[in-house]
Amino acid sequence: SPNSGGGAKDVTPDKVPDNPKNPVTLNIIDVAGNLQLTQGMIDEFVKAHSKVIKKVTYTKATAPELPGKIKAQQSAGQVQIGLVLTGTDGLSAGIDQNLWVKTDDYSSRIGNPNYQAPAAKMQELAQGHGMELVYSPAGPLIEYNPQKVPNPPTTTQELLAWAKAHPKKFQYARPANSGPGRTFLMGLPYLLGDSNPKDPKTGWTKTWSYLQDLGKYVDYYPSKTSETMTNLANGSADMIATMTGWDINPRALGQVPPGVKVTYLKGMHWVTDAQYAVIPRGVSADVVSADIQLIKWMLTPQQQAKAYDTGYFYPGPAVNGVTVSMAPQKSQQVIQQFGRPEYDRWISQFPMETSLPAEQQTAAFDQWDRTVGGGKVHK
Amino acid sequence: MTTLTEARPPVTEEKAPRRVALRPGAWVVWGAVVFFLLILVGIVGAVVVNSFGKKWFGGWLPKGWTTHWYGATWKEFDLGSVLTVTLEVAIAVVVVSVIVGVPAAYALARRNFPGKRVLMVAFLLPILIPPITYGVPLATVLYKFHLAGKLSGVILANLVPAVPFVILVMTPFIEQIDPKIEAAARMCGAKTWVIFTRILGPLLIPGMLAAAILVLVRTVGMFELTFLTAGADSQTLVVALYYSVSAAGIRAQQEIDAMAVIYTLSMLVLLVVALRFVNPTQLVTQIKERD
Amino acid sequence: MSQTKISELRLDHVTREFGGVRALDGLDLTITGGEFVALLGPSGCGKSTALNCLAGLLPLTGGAISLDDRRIDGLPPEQRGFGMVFQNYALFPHMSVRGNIGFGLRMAKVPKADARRRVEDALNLVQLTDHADKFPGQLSGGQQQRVAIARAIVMEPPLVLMDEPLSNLDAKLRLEMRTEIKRIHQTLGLTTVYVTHDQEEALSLADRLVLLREGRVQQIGSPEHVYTEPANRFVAGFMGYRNELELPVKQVNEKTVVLDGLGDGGLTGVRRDDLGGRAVAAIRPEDFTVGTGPNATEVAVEVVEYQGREQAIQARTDDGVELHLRAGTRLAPGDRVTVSVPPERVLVFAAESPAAPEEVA
Amino acid sequence: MSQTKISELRLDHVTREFGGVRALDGLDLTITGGEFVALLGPSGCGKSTALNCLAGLLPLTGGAISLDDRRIDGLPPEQRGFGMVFQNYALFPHMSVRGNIGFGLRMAKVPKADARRRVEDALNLVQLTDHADKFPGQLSGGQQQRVAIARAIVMEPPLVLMDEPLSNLDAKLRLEMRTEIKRIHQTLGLTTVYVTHDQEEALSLADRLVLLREGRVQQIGSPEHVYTEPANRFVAGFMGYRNELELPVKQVNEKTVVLDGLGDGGLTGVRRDDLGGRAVAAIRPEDFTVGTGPNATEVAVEVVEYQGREQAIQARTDDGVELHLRAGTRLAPGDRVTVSVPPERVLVFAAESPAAPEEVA
Amino acid sequence: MASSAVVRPRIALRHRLAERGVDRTLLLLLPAVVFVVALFIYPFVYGLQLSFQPQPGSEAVSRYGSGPFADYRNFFGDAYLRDTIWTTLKIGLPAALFNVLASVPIAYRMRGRFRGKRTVTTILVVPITLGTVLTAEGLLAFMGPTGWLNRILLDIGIVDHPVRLTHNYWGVVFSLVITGFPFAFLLTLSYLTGIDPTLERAAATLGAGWWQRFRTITLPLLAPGLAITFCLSFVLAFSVFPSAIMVGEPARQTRVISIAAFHAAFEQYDYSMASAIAMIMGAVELIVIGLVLGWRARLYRGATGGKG
Ligand SMILES: Nc1ncnc2c1ncn2[C@@H]1O[C@H](COP(=O)(O)OP(=O)(O)OP(=O)(O)O)[C@@H](O)[C@H]1O
Ligand SMILES: Nc1ncnc2c1ncn2[C@@H]1O[C@H](COP(=O)(O)OP(=O)(O)OP(=O)(O)O)[C@@H](O)[C@H]1O
Ligand SMILES: [Mg+2]
Ligand SMILES: [Mg+2]
Repeated sequence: SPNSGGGAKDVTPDKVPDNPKNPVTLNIIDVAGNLQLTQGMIDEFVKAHSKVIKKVTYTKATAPELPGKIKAQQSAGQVQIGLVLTGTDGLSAGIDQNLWVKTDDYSSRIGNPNYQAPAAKMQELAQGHGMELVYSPAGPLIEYNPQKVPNPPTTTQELLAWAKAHPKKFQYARPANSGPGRTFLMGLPYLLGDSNPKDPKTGWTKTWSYLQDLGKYVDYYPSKTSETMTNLANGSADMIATMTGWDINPRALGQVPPGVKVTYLKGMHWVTDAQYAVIPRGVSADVVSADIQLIKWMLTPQQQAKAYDTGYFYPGPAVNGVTVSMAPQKSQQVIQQFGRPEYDRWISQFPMETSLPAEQQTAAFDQWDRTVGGGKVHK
Repeated sequence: MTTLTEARPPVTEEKAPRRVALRPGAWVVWGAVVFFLLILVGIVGAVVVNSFGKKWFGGWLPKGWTTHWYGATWKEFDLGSVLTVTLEVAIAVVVVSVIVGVPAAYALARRNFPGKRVLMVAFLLPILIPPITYGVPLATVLYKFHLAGKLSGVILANLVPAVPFVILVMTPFIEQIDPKIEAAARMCGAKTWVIFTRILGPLLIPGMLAAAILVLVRTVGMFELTFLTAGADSQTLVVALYYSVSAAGIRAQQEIDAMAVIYTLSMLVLLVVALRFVNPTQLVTQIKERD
Repeated sequence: MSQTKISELRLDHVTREFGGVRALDGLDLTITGGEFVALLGPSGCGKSTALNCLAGLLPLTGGAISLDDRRIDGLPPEQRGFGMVFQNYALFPHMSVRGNIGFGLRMAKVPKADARRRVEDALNLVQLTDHADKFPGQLSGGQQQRVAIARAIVMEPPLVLMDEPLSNLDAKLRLEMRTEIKRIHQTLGLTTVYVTHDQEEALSLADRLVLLREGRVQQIGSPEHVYTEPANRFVAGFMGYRNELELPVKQVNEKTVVLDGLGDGGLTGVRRDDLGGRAVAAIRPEDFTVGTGPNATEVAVEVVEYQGREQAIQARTDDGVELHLRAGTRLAPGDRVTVSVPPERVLVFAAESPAAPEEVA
Repeated sequence: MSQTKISELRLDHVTREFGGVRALDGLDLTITGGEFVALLGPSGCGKSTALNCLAGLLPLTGGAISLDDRRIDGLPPEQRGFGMVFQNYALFPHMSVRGNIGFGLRMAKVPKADARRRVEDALNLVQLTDHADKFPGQLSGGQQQRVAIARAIVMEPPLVLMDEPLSNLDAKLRLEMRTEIKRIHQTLGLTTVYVTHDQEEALSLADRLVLLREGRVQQIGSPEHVYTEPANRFVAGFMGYRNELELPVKQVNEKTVVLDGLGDGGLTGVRRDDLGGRAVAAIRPEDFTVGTGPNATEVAVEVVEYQGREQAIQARTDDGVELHLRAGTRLAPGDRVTVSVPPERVLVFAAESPAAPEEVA
Repeated sequence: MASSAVVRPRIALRHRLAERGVDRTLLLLLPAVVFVVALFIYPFVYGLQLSFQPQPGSEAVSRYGSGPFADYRNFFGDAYLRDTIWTTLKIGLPAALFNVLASVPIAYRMRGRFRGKRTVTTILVVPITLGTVLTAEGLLAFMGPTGWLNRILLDIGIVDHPVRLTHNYWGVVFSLVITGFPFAFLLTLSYLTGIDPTLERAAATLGAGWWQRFRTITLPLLAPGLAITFCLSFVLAFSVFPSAIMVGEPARQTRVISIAAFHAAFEQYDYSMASAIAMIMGAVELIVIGLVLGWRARLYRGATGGKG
């Protein structure tokens, strides 16, 4: 059946040695773009612990196809992927299908990471089957071109009014394919005061009708966030949905003019995001052992500081006590130049909400596709 | 010898009026071709320009030029080895699928036998059914026999749609060839294998070339099956490309474009090499057209 | 592939149907090694079909073919090792003339140098040395046909099947090629089955003629036998007895018969069948002589065709019987002449005897 | 398409090259309406090329073709409205026999009923009514060829080009088809250009013969003219003067010449060229008679070929000269006989006169 | 004679089989059949039976119970899903038809010999190498609201607002044409050159103009190849996925059936529903292709050149 780990045989924790008998070759697969933040940590670990890991290979892939691949390997009793770096989507798909090793069994060896409070909440999503590596409060934020929008909206109603006054100039990408898109979607119930922001099917009446109203003035929904950025840059859109990382990093990359501004809407709740390390079931005891050591290493503050990166997943570190000043020189410089001081204020100021569990997210995307993105057909 | 020539006025040196002026139909066709090519240049040009651009916030051209993006993707995905793998996979799939597919197409083209329809459907299905359905169980089978996770798995998996594809493309080609020519070869003592290599082979070259190019394109572009069966060192370009396009996270548009250009260039090299070796117009007709 | 000589090739009731229609209907024929057999018959009578069956290119619908008492009808063509000249040439369009001719030798893994020599010899034989590097598409019809001949002959196969191999050649070349084919046949001791529509060719080349009609054998015999003693009216008609005069029988003797209606004394001829009330007299145009003699009759010349030293004449008796004859002297339409024909040159068949069909189904 | 009759078709120095080689080299020919012109020549001499140029299927490399003083060499084939029987038939493989024959009528938008009738007539003519629904791939060689003939003829085009249209038919059928072609030519008043390698066909059908060699015209004239007075040694050889005896000149008179080396008194013949030291005597095999007479010489019979009423004999004089002759009486190899030939049947050409080439480039 | 009489029945059977097309030639099918059976049939059957085992807790089960057809009933019961068939056909059929039909006249022109033919052929085939990603990116950049095309149109004054050519139906069709046309063209050209030009010449002497020659000779002989070309083009277009998302409007105008399958498989992780959708997809394609191949079976298929 598709929902079992197939022929995967778990190694029991007592079989897992503290150190691998032989140094392992670790195949790491990244389905979240996480390596951008963590590859430095891993490489450093390998350099420092060649007895544990003699070589890492990196594979990059998209999240949706990952479970299929792991399942194929597990059913065949031939698991070759040693560690998976994933976002919440891949994480929960794997939990649903029982693909991941229960990391809780190894909590004594990993120790208790000193997660920041909102990050600790995100760790709960892993249900003991993975370790959170990086964390970001994400969004929803509104990014705009100050030359075209001198007075940015401050509330959802103002946003709607602005969009009406400037048709086709507000954009957000299709939530299923876009971080800012989905953050905007998941943040709206809080902004609008919907009955149950955790239940898109029944609790989001205001959100859905708001999005439908807004949709009247939206030209189209790009299928990639970067396209909204391009449009903002070339002037075919003046205001778009964004989140912290998508604000800082593209400007650092030169995708978006440095002068664009970011604002929030009144009643803002952060919808937090995180990325995890998970171990596929069926790997050998040696690999589990190496994984555990690696994860532990990555959760130390010194390593976590690398997660500031170039603002890609701003701020990035999931544990307490990591400051920008601990980050590599380049990170510090980028954050200095493109970061926004107000973020720290906003992060401490607004409440944090975990993003929806995968199942609800899917339901929300489906609903959005049907009623907002595809709604025009049925009207 | 009086009969040899008859009295006649001297031959006029004026050239006969030749059919040089194109008919309206031709103008329309060539016009459409040119239009298509212009659009094409625009599309490819936009991507290429962007991939070399520093920043492009609207306007005709980017502000500043750089090759940084190529270096970045190359490093990030270790494209050197990815390209090698891609090439190996593509060539292996093309060669095997042609070797397996052409004889089968031959049998289908030349014989009418009971059960042919069923067989045709069986050959059609791998092309019709999306890999979503059979990809995972296929990968399971391949992992079970320790074929997946390396080059062989990627090749085998990609052969599943490739072989039927070759069969389908080649059948009409083989039907076009006069069986008498084969009969003549047999009378010269040629066995089936020789008939394939010496007689049908050369005559089918345009067809095989077309099939090979199309299989190549499909293989290089086949994401699902490759991904499901690839190991860390058997990734192909398309996996990297899809990652950069649709994986979560932020990456520079120019980097995606750079990767797309690399993808296209590598395919283009294969295509041009292929077209150098054989012309997609049949040898036979070519000779006939010489008169 | 056996390059050894054949001692006997036997066709037992070989039958081939196309969608229910029998193109070849129970052909029984035994060919001994070194024989030159010609298949003759009207267009569509099954000659090519017979060759194809022999070659193994068409599966039989019935019957058996054995070579030296070994059944071979199950063998694929390439294992029979016969050579064949196809009626439509079937040259390999992608190979040069040289390549076409050398193909079989390459298949037989004949050493390079040897093969080259044999190809050059064959090219020479068919007078195509100058065209050796052309492709079939660049050759004239006759040149293509010669390539087809060379391709089959260069292999020196124990049995050669030739399907109208000279049909597209001019008279002079045909004569030369005919001589060559005969010479090769004899020097190499090949066995040859040869389809032709040219009687002269058949008569001069073959040891034995096989006459087919609608897939069925009509007569098998030596050229002379078939020529002078056609088995039936059809064979007679086909072998050049162009005048087939259906006349009432006047008097039947043991060997001869007298028919009514041509000349005053009737037409005396050789009896070939049991006769009913009406009979058919078959006479070759060239057996008539202008002038009195046996079976003399007066005719009016209607059509004169120039044919060099001779003329082909179409004439009519006063009774309205049309005659074809040949005359060395100049005649013109309208002339009245007396013609005669020796009785032994007049073959008389029963009117019901199978006729050379107007239409061959 | 002009269905009107042609009054004059003129070929001015028509030339066609294939990669530098002239397949047709300055053909000058004027064909008047209703004429039946036969192109003759050895294989590869450019006959098909000439027809293709006329039909507009091959662009000319040089020269001009005019129809009734209108240049037509720029016109595409479909606008010339000529009919053509292709040497390789070129039947449409996807159409039935009926479909093939009716194709041109459909193109010309002939009313359905009329077209059907004409197709049936044509089918009848070529004796294929029973095969009308078969596809070309299901026909025998001769049947295909007849479809090709019917397809061209059914259109009744003002000019028909036929490229060896009867080459794959048996003698009897060929004779019938020949008669039909002639009849159609006459009743419809068509103009016909006909390629054949069958001399008899050419002689009996054509009003005028054109002899080609390596793309160049050798002689144009009436059948009788070409037959009896070949313009040069090549034409003679091609027209059946199979004996070409190169002998020293003994004595040259105004009209005749005496050559040394055959018989005691030498060989007397008709002088056709200015002569040097050696000359070539061209003699037809059938012009020899067995027995004494003029130019008598004694020969030893070497090869005897059965050819029905006659035999083809290869014999040798005591001087070693090889002779081809025909004999009505039975001879056997080794026999010694005296043969003779009338001087007016011996044509003497200069030895340098163009010979019938062993090899046609 | 005695010995041959014994073996006669066996051989006769062989002949009878040969007459029905069963002979050793069929062995050539073996590798391909083994291949398909070994690597495809099992996975396919697995997927097929999966589609009859609706996933517990899925939407299909909640609506239609856990019967074997729940997923299918769910698909056809939900207009949003059901309509994807129509949407896909609306994109796939015209695109495939256009590609095939457009490639015919161009290939027809390319048959003759002219200078630069090889170059033109190559250039026309090149877009095949672009891949969906470059095509999509290029379309977005070139035909987007601020792309070169719209700039040119605006500068010339043909339009006064940028025309929307991407993120809608047309965007996907363009991308299918750009990648699909060379594909169809390459095949058509190759099939076309297999036809003996003599046949057209023969038709010309019978008074057929170029159009008639094309219609009555070339086209019928090309048709079997065109049928295959169309089938393959159609399959490609019907399974359009990345470009439907990247340059289309994936929630609406270009919500093609593979998006629905993808959604089921990779977002809802409901593999049985995904299998069901994929099977439906295959069935729809099979119907279209079945029609085309059925028509093809009635055409003349055979040698298209040579004597006779
Ligand atoms: N594939 C086929 N399907 C149906 N009928 C066929 C097929 N092939 C041949 N025939 C028929 O079988 C008969 C014999 O054909 P075959 O080719 O043997 O004749 P042939 O004696 O060689 O005649 P020709 O002298 O004209 O070449 C013909 O009437 C022909 O129409
Ligand atoms: N496409 C071509 N390329 C090169 N040479 C050619 C081509 N077509 C014909 N030729 C040559 O031109 C010469 C004349 O050919 P053509 O077909 O006119 O001969 P033909 O007189 O019809 O001979 P046949 O009686 O054998 O049919 C031949 O030597 C032939 O090899
Ligand atoms: Mg035949
Ligand atoms: Mg010719």
